Amino acid sequence: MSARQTYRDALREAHRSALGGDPRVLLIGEDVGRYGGSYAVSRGLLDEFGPDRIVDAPLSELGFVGAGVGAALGGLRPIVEIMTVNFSLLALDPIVNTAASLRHMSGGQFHVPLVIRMATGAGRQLAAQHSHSLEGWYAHVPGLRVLAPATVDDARGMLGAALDDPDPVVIFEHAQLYNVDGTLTAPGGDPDIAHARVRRPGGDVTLVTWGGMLPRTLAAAAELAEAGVDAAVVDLRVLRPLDMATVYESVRRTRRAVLVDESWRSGGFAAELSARLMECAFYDLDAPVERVATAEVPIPYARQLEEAALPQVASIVAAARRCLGGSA
Amino acid sequence: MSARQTYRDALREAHRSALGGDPRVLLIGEDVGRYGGSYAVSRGLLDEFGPDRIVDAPLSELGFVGAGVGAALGGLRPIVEIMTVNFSLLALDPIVNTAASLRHMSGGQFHVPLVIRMATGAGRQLAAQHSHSLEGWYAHVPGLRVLAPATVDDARGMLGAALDDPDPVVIFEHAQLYNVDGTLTAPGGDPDIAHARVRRPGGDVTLVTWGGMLPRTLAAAAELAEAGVDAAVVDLRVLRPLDMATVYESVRRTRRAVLVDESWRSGGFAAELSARLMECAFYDLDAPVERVATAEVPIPYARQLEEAALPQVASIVAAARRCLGGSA
Amino acid sequence: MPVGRYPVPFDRDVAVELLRQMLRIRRFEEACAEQYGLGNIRGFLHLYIGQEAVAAGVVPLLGPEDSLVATYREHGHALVRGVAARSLMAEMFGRATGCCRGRGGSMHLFDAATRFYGGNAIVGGGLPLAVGLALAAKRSGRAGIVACFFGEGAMAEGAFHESANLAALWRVPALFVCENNRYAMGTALERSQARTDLCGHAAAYGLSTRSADGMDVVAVRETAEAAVTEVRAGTPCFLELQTYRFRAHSMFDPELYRERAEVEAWRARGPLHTYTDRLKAQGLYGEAEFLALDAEVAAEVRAAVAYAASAPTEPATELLRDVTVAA
Amino acid sequence: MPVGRYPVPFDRDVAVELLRQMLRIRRFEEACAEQYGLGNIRGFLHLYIGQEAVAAGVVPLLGPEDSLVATYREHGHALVRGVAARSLMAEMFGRATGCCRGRGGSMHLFDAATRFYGGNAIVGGGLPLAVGLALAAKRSGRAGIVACFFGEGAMAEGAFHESANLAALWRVPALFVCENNRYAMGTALERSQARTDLCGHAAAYGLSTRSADGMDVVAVRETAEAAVTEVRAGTPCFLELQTYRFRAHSMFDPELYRERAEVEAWRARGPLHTYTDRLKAQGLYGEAEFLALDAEVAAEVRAAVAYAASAPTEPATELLRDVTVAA
Ligand SMILES: Cc1ncc(C[n+]2csc(CCOP(=O)(O)OP(=O)(O)O)c2C)c(N)n1
Ligand SMILES: Cc1ncc(C[n+]2csc(CCOP(=O)(O)OP(=O)(O)O)c2C)c(N)n1
Ligand SMILES: [Mg+2]
Ligand SMILES: [Mg+2]
Repeated sequence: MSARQTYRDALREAHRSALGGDPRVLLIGEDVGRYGGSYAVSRGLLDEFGPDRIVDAPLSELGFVGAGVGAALGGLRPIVEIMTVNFSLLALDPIVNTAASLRHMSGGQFHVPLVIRMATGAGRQLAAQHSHSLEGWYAHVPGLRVLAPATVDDARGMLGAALDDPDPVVIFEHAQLYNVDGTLTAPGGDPDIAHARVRRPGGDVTLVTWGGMLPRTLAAAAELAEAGVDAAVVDLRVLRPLDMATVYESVRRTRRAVLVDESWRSGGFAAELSARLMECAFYDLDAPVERVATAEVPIPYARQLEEAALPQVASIVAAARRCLGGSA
Repeated sequence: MSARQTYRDALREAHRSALGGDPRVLLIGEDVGRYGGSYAVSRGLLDEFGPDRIVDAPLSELGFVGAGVGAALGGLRPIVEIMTVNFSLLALDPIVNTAASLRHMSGGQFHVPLVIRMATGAGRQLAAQHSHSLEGWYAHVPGLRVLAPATVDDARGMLGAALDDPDPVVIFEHAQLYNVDGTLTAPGGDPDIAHARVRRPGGDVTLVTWGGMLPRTLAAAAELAEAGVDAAVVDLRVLRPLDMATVYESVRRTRRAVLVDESWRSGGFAAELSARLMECAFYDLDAPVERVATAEVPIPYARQLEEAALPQVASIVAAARRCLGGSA
Repeated sequence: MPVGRYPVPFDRDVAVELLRQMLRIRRFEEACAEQYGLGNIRGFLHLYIGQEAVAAGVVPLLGPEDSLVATYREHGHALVRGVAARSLMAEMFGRATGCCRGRGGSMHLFDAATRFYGGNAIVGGGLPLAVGLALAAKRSGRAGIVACFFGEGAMAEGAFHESANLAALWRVPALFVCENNRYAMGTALERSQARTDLCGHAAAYGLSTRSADGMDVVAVRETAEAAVTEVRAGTPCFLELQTYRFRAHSMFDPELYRERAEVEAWRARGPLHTYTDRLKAQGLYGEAEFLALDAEVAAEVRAAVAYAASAPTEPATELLRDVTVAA
Repeated sequence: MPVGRYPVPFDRDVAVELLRQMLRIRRFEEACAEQYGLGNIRGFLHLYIGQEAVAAGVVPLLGPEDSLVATYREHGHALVRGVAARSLMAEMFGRATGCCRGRGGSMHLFDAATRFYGGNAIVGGGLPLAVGLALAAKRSGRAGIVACFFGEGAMAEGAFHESANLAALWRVPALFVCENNRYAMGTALERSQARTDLCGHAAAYGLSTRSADGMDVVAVRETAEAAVTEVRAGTPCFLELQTYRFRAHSMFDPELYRERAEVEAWRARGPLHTYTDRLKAQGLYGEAEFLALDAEVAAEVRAAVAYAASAPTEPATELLRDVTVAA
């Protein structure tokens, strides 16, 4: 268990455990079966579990996500894979208007134990229609739990916990993480789906991020360390319900914070974090909270343009320095 | 022109001018023709302009919104009415992935002069699936302009200006405003689609809002005035691109701000406003910026529950008082 | 108008039960309209009056292991399914003893005990849900099937297309019941579908299809019986029932889009009085019996209204209840 | 394999032009694959190799007033439509002189001059767009029609259903060209559609339908000609062309879902060599001529690559250009 493995392999193991452990679990999605998953997460699972458990769906995002909601209501424990967040725009209605609302609308009679997974994010030169980061939209919706595993531990541990949740859970897997490897700290990974984690303690400034931005935020912290700045890194892990306690605790100590968000700046999820810090940490702050976010442009294809659009190690470091007021 | 008229009538007049003034303009939507518009905005227009200009569409939100994008590309000036924001979840793909992205993806070769109108908001006991306030989602998307007319002047003036914009514009009409009446200050209403407006000057605290929350925010300001608190009210009018200059100007003066937002608190558009104030007015603020937003619950049907969920005059007044630190 | 082409082929109990259910819906909805006028029911209210033969003819064919999915025009389906009238009325009054504790209202009625999965205010929203429920039923090995009701207007939605294909592809026990009342709000079928042959659309997916006169509860029941049998044997089916709503789309509809004469012509074919006349003509049921039945139904509805009117409201402190399990 | 069921019925110029266009696509895409391997093209790259007869057979039937909408597998359509090879290649290299100034890349090629409306990386995304373009063409009184290309996989999307219905209902001059290459990524048609008769689906909306062997450029052109004539007369049409992609779905596809033997069988029917053989057999075209043509095409592609490789990149300071008119 101390062997290194990729995020993708950890996800596949998580699926294998879930499918093996509960006959009600099934995976539904485009090309999850014969193709092996567009990001190869489910490769081999069709052979192992058969077509009743690993269900290839037609190109009908609205239909099979809605069917996933119904299947969950009917007693199954479906994992629905939407190939990428970009296509989830076609399936927002069943997610928001049914899955998230049903428990409340029905006065608590029904609940939807559905897990929806999707790849998210930019950085691979896939251009405007294939590079969205919309987890903030999902995190806006009461009734959903929203997870963003950024580590091998989380890739391994969160799926099972999500399946145990009686309510709908949306899991964002950053497409740039699938090939990243790491070491599991426990055989089943980290099954906590309620709390943020301090990935690096630090006393000078708190960097807050999640998902695909974690590696470069840690890189920025390392670079700052070389310059003598001791940056804490908080990985939110859970975007809804938000664990602000962990964030506050660090920010109260550092009195400065930088939020790193891959979505477009205006109305991105970092805005919520900033507003919360405004509300609860205003008097603890020595400087305004900084956001490092994506430029307000449909993501362009060309490499240098895409890089310029997205948060980079350099822009995180620069924001931290601004926040420290030249004191670093 | 000094006669009072309803927001609905002002909208209808705006359509009539637009249709009369430019043969490329057409209105497409569910029940905009024979039914007369689900909120009666287009009543009478079918008789006046005929079925080639007032086009009843089947229940196919994705299809007719996408067709509106194509029609705009092809040289028409379509106004597409989505009956309510709730159903716009079915049409987000053509709006985000095509309309908003096309100018950039095509390197500036194409542009989409499309206007999309929709009713938004809660407050009429329509429950979870018919009460969304999602304008913040749209305001997140580069390439779109997002308008929220709250007055008769804006209802009358914004549509024509939106049609003159070579890029896609989304107009949110709050369903609770259709019956509200007011007096036009100019025959064509207010055609400015770039700026916020101070609806009420004031020196003690700035209340910022837009759309359906404007009337109750003004009511809160009036109530505060009775208690000796001089509250300014800024009506954003335009959510993207955001005119923060007008907001800053007031907030720098009042040093305190309350943001009133009908959407769910976490990740609502008020979060963006708070984050911007954090970034640019931090040192001018005497107290943390307050948000008054909707409770994190699918909107319930029962009147007392719906009222408890939404921002009310009393909750706005209370927030202003908190912000003033008991000094009022 | 003819009162039915052939004798009612059911035994008397069934024959009377059909009448009773139609009458329950009619009287319940008349009360809803009245209570709406009084301001006790609010929001949107979509009446089913005119379409009673559909719910009365189809729903009793479902057993307790079966599930039901409907739309915002679902009072009738809920009533026939066995959700208590008082629980429905209390919900529409927004009371704590309503079936959804006042959270849902007219468009979002739910009842776990009878597997009544709503209630859905999104046109077409119930269709994929029904496919999923049917998939779960199939996988569980339970005998259950899923009946999904929707209007002809919903067939233009992509949701219909995707759901019909999935149901056929996965061969799930789903019965798609299209209540073709000719209008989607003010849009007549011929202005929303290039081809108005609805069974033709459904057949393109490989669904087994049937069509019947939705104003004739006998035809509805017989046709639905055949369809239900087929669904129980594993074939997803599509059933078109041609019907008409006598009232406006909702309480805000000025009905500019149809002629009074058209409405009158359909009213003449009203499912309730034509069926009553037929039973009487056949000697299956007398006027006195009818009056007794009507009185019984009226009493049920009156009791429901009284119950709702005196039911407690949920305190606002309970607002955040039932958002997620924890909250 | 037979090299065509009957003599090529076109005059020599047309006959050779078809070959030339297929060859241009093939060589251009081979160069794309090579450049991808070298890291000069990045992101997703979907090759059209095997399907050349479709673009070569259909696109030249469109005039300058007509419009074209395609998918992420659109290099061939763009090339045949007349977008310069060097402008396309520069785009894929992400250069400032690419047709979209490097913003679009392989999946989002656009060209205003030739009314080439993309390039769309959302499956089914082009369908409603095409309906709207066709509506605009009809309203303007211009003669133009709109051809929309998409894969058989897209037919499961609600977007297909809604667009087909709207096109038929509004009677807009749209030609829906379904390139049925049997797979959507790894999903075979019979696993995505309960009924695989695609023309049957389209006919359910009232579209006029035709099907042809998409490996035979002669059949494609003749069938498309009839369809285009009908569309020009005002009837929206659906055209199914049965074809096959010889390469993987994209550069990341391990092709676990199909047998090598299947691919080989289809390769034997490759549109380029069977058509070349047929021209030769008919004495319409000789080997020397073919070699000269191939050399000419190769030179065009080489020039395009050279152009792209030396083209300037857009400075990052231009990032925010072309988001809205003002920016
Ligand atoms: C997706 C969506 N679009 C639009 C509406 C508004 N709307 C409510 S009912 C209705 C008409 C539906 O007609 P039909 O499906 O025939 O059912 P009927 O009302 O006739 O029972 C419309 C347009 C909606 N609720 N959902
Ligand atoms: C809405 C949407 N869902 C999924 C995808 C991922 N995807 C890209 S191409 C493709 C297969 C499409 O197959 P088909 O329509 O047959 O076209 P082909 O690739 O065979 O040309 C899929 C699933 C997408 N781009 N858009
Ligand atoms: Mg109807
Ligand atoms: Mg294909």
